[in-house]
Amino acid sequence: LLSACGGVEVRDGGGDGASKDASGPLKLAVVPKAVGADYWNTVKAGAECAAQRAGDVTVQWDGVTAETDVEGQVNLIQNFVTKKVDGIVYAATDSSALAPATDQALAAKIPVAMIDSGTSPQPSSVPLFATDNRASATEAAKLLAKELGPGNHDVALVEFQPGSQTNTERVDGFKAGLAQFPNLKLVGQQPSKSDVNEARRVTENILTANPNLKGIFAANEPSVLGAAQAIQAAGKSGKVVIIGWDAAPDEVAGLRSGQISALVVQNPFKMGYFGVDKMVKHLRDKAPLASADTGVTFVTKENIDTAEIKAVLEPSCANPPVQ
Amino acid sequence: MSTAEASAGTQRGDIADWLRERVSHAVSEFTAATALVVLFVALTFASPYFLTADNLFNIGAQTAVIAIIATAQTMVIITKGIDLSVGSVAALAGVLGAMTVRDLGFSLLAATAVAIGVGALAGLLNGLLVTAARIPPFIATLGTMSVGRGLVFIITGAVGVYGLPRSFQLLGNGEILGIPFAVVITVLVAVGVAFLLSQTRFGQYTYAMGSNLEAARRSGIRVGRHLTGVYVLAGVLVGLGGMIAASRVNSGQPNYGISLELDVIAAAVIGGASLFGGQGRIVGTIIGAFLIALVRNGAVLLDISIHYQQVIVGLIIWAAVYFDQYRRRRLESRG
Amino acid sequence: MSTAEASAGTQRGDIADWLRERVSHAVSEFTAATALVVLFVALTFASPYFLTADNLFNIGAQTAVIAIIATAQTMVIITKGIDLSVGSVAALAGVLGAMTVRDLGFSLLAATAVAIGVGALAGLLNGLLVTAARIPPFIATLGTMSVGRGLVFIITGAVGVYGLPRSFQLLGNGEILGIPFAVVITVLVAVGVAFLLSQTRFGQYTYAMGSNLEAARRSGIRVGRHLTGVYVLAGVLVGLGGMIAASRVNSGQPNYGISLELDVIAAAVIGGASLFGGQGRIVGTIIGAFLIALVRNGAVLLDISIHYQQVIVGLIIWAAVYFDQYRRRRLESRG
Amino acid sequence: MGTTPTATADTADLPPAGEPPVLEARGIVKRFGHVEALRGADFTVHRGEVVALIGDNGAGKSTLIKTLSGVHPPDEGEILVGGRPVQFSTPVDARRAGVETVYQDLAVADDLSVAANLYLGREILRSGPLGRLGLLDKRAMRQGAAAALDELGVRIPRVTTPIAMLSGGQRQCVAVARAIIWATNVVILDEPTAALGVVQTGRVLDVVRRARDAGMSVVLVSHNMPQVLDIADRVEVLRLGRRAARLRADEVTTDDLVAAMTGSTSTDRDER
Amino acid sequence: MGTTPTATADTADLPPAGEPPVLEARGIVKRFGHVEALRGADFTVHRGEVVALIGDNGAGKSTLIKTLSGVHPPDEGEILVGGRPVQFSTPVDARRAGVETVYQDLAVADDLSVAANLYLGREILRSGPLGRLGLLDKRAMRQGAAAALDELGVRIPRVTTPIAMLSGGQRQCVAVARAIIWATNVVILDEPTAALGVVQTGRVLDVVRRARDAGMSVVLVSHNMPQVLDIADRVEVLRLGRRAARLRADEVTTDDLVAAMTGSTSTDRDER
Ligand SMILES: Nc1ncnc2c1ncn2[C@@H]1O[C@H](COP(=O)(O)OP(=O)(O)OP(=O)(O)O)[C@@H](O)[C@H]1O
Ligand SMILES: Nc1ncnc2c1ncn2[C@@H]1O[C@H](COP(=O)(O)OP(=O)(O)OP(=O)(O)O)[C@@H](O)[C@H]1O
Ligand SMILES: [Mg+2]
Ligand SMILES: [Mg+2]
Repeated sequence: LLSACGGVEVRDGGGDGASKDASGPLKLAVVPKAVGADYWNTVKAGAECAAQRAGDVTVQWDGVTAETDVEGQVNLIQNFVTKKVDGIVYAATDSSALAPATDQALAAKIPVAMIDSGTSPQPSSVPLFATDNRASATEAAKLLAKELGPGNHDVALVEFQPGSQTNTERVDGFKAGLAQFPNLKLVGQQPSKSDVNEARRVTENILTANPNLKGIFAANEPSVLGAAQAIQAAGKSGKVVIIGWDAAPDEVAGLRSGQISALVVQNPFKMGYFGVDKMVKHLRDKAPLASADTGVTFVTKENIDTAEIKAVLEPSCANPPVQ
Repeated sequence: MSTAEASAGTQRGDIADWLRERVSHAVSEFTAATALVVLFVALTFASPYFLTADNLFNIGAQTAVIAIIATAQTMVIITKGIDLSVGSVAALAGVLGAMTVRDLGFSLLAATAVAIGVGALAGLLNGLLVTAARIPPFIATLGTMSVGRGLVFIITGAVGVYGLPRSFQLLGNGEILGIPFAVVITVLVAVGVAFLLSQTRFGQYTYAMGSNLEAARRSGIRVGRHLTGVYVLAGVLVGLGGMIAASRVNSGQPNYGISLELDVIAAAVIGGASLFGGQGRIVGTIIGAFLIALVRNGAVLLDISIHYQQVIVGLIIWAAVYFDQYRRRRLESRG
Repeated sequence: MSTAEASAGTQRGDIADWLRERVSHAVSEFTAATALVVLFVALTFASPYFLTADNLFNIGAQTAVIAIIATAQTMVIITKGIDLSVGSVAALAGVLGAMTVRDLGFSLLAATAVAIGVGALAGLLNGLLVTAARIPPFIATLGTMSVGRGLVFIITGAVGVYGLPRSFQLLGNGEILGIPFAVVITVLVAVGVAFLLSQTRFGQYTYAMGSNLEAARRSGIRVGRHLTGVYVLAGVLVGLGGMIAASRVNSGQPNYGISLELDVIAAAVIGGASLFGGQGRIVGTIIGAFLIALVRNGAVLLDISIHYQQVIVGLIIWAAVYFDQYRRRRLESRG
Repeated sequence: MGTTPTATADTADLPPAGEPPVLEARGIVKRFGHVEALRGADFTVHRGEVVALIGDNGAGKSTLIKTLSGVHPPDEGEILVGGRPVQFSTPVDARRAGVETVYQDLAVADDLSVAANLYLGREILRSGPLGRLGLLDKRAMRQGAAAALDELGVRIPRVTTPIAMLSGGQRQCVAVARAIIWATNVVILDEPTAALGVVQTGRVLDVVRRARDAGMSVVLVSHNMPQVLDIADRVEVLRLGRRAARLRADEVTTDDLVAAMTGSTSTDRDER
Repeated sequence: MGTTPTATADTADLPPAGEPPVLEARGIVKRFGHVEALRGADFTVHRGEVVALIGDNGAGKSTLIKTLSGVHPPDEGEILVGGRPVQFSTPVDARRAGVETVYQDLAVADDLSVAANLYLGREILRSGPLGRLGLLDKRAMRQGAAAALDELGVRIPRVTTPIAMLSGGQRQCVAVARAIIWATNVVILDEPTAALGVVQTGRVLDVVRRARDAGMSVVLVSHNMPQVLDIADRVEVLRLGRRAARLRADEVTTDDLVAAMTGSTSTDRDER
C-alpha cells in the first residue's frame, strides 16, 4: 500500500486470486478491446463455444465501441468487478492502463484471464492467450519481400489507430521486418482509423503520390478491405502486392481472387475458447492458469484450402481450431 | 436624389439590386473560395501528381459523400438546428441498403430507395423530436446518433455486410462519360438544394425560421411542418450519402461515419453558415467540403504524417474562417 | 394592493424574492434530478450489486473526470460558446503530465501543475481565437481539437507514456477517508465553480455575455478579457481532468478523450444549459453527468450489451430533456 | 386607488347596433408563471371603427393582443369573431379570420431582406407550373415592397437590405406596411408609431383612416393620448389585466383617459 | 427639396459662452457597407443644457449617438470632451468620460434579472475581503433597483424577474433607470419614452429636468415634437447624415422643426 500524503491511499488489490468455490453455474465476463469487428466476433464465438461445452456457464459479452476508449474499458472492468462475476476474460486496450483494473479484480477474488493483449505488469496468476503481434508483423514484412522478389520496390503501410498499443506493435514489427530488406522503401504510412472508407481514401491518395508503389501492408481488417478496393478501383489489381491482417470473408475472397497476396491470420476463436475453457477449469477444478500462444497462420492462395487453414478461417464449434 | 433614398421598383433598380445581392453573396464565399484556389495552386506546384485527371476524380469521389451530407447539414444549420446523427444514420442507411441486396436479392435501385427511406425516417424522427416534443436539436439528434448506432450494431450483429455483387458498387465507383457517378450525383444534389433554398418558398421559410422562429410562426408559416420537412429532406440526403459510401466500399460498414458530423459541420461553417441560424449557402458548404478534402489529399501526396496533417487541418480551418470574418467586418464597417 | 405591483425593497420582499429564485432554479433542475432518482431507485431494485459502497464509489470515480470537464464546458456554454477541444486538450495535458513524471522525474504535484498549465494555455488560445480573432467558438475550438490531437501524437510519437511510478495513480485512484480522491476534487471543483457563477461578478458577467454580448459590451464590461478568462478557467479544469484521467489509467494516453466533447455537452444540456447562451447551472450539469454514468453502470450490472446500451442512453437523453422542456413550458404558461 | 374596478364605466354605445362585433374577447385570463397578465379582460371591436386600447405599462395590452391574434392561447375566456366563438390556437387561425397584427416587438426576421419580410408567409409565386413548385417571383415582391414603403414615406436604403441593418423607425415601418398590405377584416396595431418620425406617423394615421373608411376595423395601442383622441372612435382602457373603462373618443379629454388608466376615474379625477 | 444642406441654419447661441462644450462631434462620417449613415455630422452639447437631437427615420440619429458613446468608432471626424479630442473606441472609454447612454434597442441581457441588468458592469460588491474577491451584494442591488424603478413609477412584477418577461415599456424603464443611476456628466437618451405610458413619460421628463438642474447635460432623441419643445433648451436637426439646423427651443414651433427635418426649411416652410 502506498501512503504518500497523509490519509490518502492508492486503492489497490494486494492478494492473489484464490478463487472461491464454484461448482454451480458460472457467470463469466468476456470483454474484447472493442465490439464491432469480425475478429472480435470470432473471439466471441470461441468463448461461447467453450461455455456451451463446459455446460452451465453464461458468458456476458460486453465491450467499448472504440479501441481507443481505454478509460471506458477500465470502467467496464470495474463494473464487472462490482457485479461480482465469477471470472473475467478480457483483452486489454492498453497494457499499462488496465493493470490496476486487473489488480482490482484480483483483490475482489475474481480470477482474470487475458486474451489477445495482456497487461504490464502482468500478475503471475493471470494467464495470457495471445499471439505475438510484433513478431507476426515482422513476418508479414518478410512475406511482402518474398512476394515482391529482388529489385528495389516502394511499399506503403496502412495502419489503423495511431496511439493504440496493438497498432504500435504491428507498425513497429513491420518496420523492424522491413529493415532487413534494404531494397524495400517505405514511401507512405497513413491510418485508416479502422474505417473502410477512410482506408480506401488514404490508399487512393498514396497510390496517386506513388505511381510506382509495389506493395502494401494493411494492419487490420478495415484497412485491408479499403486498400484492396482502392487498388482495384485504380486498375492495379495484381500489380500491387497486398499483405493483410485478419480473415474477414471479403478478405478471404480477395485472397482467392488474387487481389490480396497473403493474410496474417491469428486464431481469435482459440483465444476466446481458451480464455473461457481454462477459466472454467480453474474455477471448477482448481486447475492452475497458464499462458499459451494461440498461434498465427499465414494464409496464401496456395494453402487456403488445406483442412488446417479451413478450421482457422471458418471456425465452428463443431470443429473448433483448438486441437 | 440621394442614394439613401429608396429607388423604388424601377426596372434598372431591380437589376442593380440583383447584382448587388449577387456580389455581396459572392464576397461572403470569397475567402473560402480564395483559400481553395490558393491551396489548389500550391498543391499543383508541390506535387506532380496533384493536377492529374485521376487524382482530381479521386478527390471528387472521395468528397462526394461528405459534400452531400454537408449539404443536408447546411439546411439544418440554417434553421438554427444541428444534426449530430448524420454519421449513425448514414451507417444505418448503408447497412440496410446492403442487406436489401444481400439478403433479399433486390436491385441496387431498390437498395438505394431503402437507404433513402431509412434516412427520411430518421429525419422525420429528428424533426418530430424538435418540433412536436420541443427537444433542442443538439439533444434530439444526439439521441438519434446514439440510438441509430446502437441499431446498426444490433441489426448487423456488429459484423459488416459483405458478399455483395459487383453491381452494388455502381453508385460509388461507376462512371458516366468518364466522370465518377458519385460526383454527378453530388452536383445534382448541390444545385438542387441551392435552388430550393434561394429560389423557392420552402427555402425562404427555412431562412426565416432560422432567423426568427417566432416571427416565422406569427407570419403564418406552419413552422412545425416546415421544420420537420427540412429534417426529412436532410435525412433523405444523408441516406443517399450513406448508400454511396457503402457502395464505394462494396459493403455495409457498421462503423461508418463516426465523427462525420464534425467534418460536415466544419464544411458548412467554413462556407459561411452560422450556427445561430438564418445564414448559410450551399456553394459555400461545397467549397468548405473541398477545402478540407484538398488538405487531406495534399497531405498524403506530400507524405505528411497524420499527426502533422491534423495540425495543418486545424490551422487551415482557423485561417479560412478568420479571413472570412475579417473580410465581412471590413466590408460592414468600411464599405 | 395587487401582487402585480412592485413590492419594493422591503426585508420581507427580499427573502420572498430569494426563495422564489431558489425554487424556480430548483424546478429547472428538477426533471434531471427526478430522472436521476428514479434511475437510482430502479437500479437498486434491479441489481443487488448496485447499492454497494464499492459500486457507488466506482461510479463516483468513473464520473469524476466527465463531471469536471462538463463543469468547464458549462461555463463556456453559458457564454454562448462551445468547446470541442476538451478531449484533445485533456489528452495533451495528461500526456505532458505523465512525461513530466517519467522523463523529468518530477513529482505528481509538479505534473498536475504542468497539466493545468497546458490546459490554461489551450484555454487562452481558444479565448484569443474567439475574442481577438473573432472566430466563432465552434470553429476556434474545432481547430484546437485538431491541432491539439496532432500535437499529442507528435510529442508522444503515437506511443502511450508508460512506466510511471505507482505514486502517479494517487490522483485518480487514491482515497481520502475512504472516499475516492477524484470524487473529492470533483466536489470541490463543482462547488467552487457554482459559487463563482452564482455569487460573483465574474459569474454575472459570464451570464451577461452569453445572454447579450453587445449589451454586456455597452455596459462597460471588458468582454474580450472576461470571455478569454472563461476559456482559460475552463482550460484549467480540462487540464486537471486530463491529469486525473491519466492518473486513473496510470499512463499518458494519446487517444484519450476522443468524442468526450459530446458526453460533456450532453451532460450540460441535460442539466439545463442552453447552447444559445445565458442559461446553465453547475448542479444541473453534475446531475446530467451522473445520469449518463448511471445508465452505463446500470447497463453492465443488468447485462445489457453495449449496443442496447447506446439505444437506452439515447432514449434517456431524449426523455430527460423532453420532460424538462415540458415542465418549463407548463410552468411558464400555466403557473 | 387600489380598489378593484368591478363595474366598468360604460359610456360608449355600440355603433352599428344589432350587428355583432367583428372581434370580441370575453373574460380572458392569461398567466405567465406566477404573473397574471390578464385577469378576465374584455374587449370589443365593431365593423368600421377605430378602437384605441390604452393602459399603463404592463397593464396587459400586448398580452391581450397576442391572445386575439393567436400567439398566446388564453388560459380562460373566449374569443368571438362575428359573434361566433373561435379557437385561435395559432397565428394562422387568426389570419384566416382576417385578423392582421403588428406586434410591439415587431417579429421580423433579421437576416431576411425587407422585401422578404413584407411577404413572409404570403410570398408571391411565379405564375404557371413553376409557381406551383413554389418558385418565388422575387421581382414582383421587390416592387410591391418598394411601393408599400413609399406609401408610408420611409426612406430605406434598398428593399434587398437585411432588416438587421435598418434603423428602429425603418424596422417599424416594415412591420406596419406588412400588416397593412394584408389586412382584410381587422388590423391590430401595437404601438405602431412609437419609433416613427413625424411624417411617417402622419402617413400611418392616414392609412388607418382609409382602412376604416374601407370598412375595416382597426385596433390601435398607443401611449400618445392626443393621437388616440385624434384618430380613435372609441377607447377601451385596460388596467391590471382587466377592462377599466369604455369611452367615446369625442366625449373625453386626455385627462379623462389618464385618470382611467391610473385608476382614479371617479374619485380623484382632478388629481393631475 | 433634394438640395444638399450645405449652410446650416444656425440660430442658436452657445449658452455659457467661453466654456468649451461638454461633448462635441465634428464632421463624423460612418459607413455601413455601401450605406453612408453619417456624412460629416456635427453635434454640440454644453454644460447644463438639454439638447434634443431630432430627424427623420434613418437620418442617422442613433448612429451618431453610438459614435458618441463608443459603440461605433467613426470612420472620419473627431469627438471632443470639454474641448479636448478623445478616441472613444469602446463604450468603456465613453463611460469613463462620464457619458451614459440609453440605446434605442435598449441593449439589455434578456436572461438576467431586472436588478442584474440595472447594475450590469457596475455591480455592488460585498464590503470587506469577500467583496475584493468579487462577491456580489445581491440584496443591495435588489433594493437599489426597486427604488430606482419606483422613482420612474413603473410596476414590475419583481426585480428578480428576467428582463425577457417584461412588457415593452417595462423594459424601456429598466434601460432608462440604468442610465439615470449612473450618469455623472452627460446622459444620452435615444427615444427613451417611445414605449412608455403617460405617467412614466412624465417621470422621465422630470428626471431629465432634475439632471439638468444638477448641472448635467442631456441629449434627447425624440420624434415627439411637443415633448421636444417642452423639455429641450436647444434642438439640433439631423438630415441625411448631416446637421441641418441648430435651433433654440423657445424660438420655434413644431412646424419649424418638421420643416427642418424634412428639408423644407427656407423655401417651402408652409407646405404642411
Ligand atoms: N412572456 C412573458 N412571460 C412572463 N411574463 C410576461 C410575459 N409577457 C408579459 N408578461 C407580463 O405580463 C404583464 C403585461 O405585459 P404586457 O406586455 O401585456 O403589457 P403592456 O400593457 O403591453 O405594456 P407596455 O405598454 O409596456 O407595452 C407584465 O407585467 C409582464 O411582465
Ligand atoms: N448596423 C448597420 N448596418 C447597416 N446599416 C445601418 C446599420 N445601422 C444603421 N444603418 C443605416 O444607417 C441609416 C441611419 O440609421 P440610424 O439608426 O442612425 O437612424 P435613426 O436616425 O436613428 O432613425 P430612427 O428614427 O428610425 O431610429 C439607416 O439608413 C440604416 O439603414
Ligand atoms: Mg405592450
Ligand atoms: Mg434611431
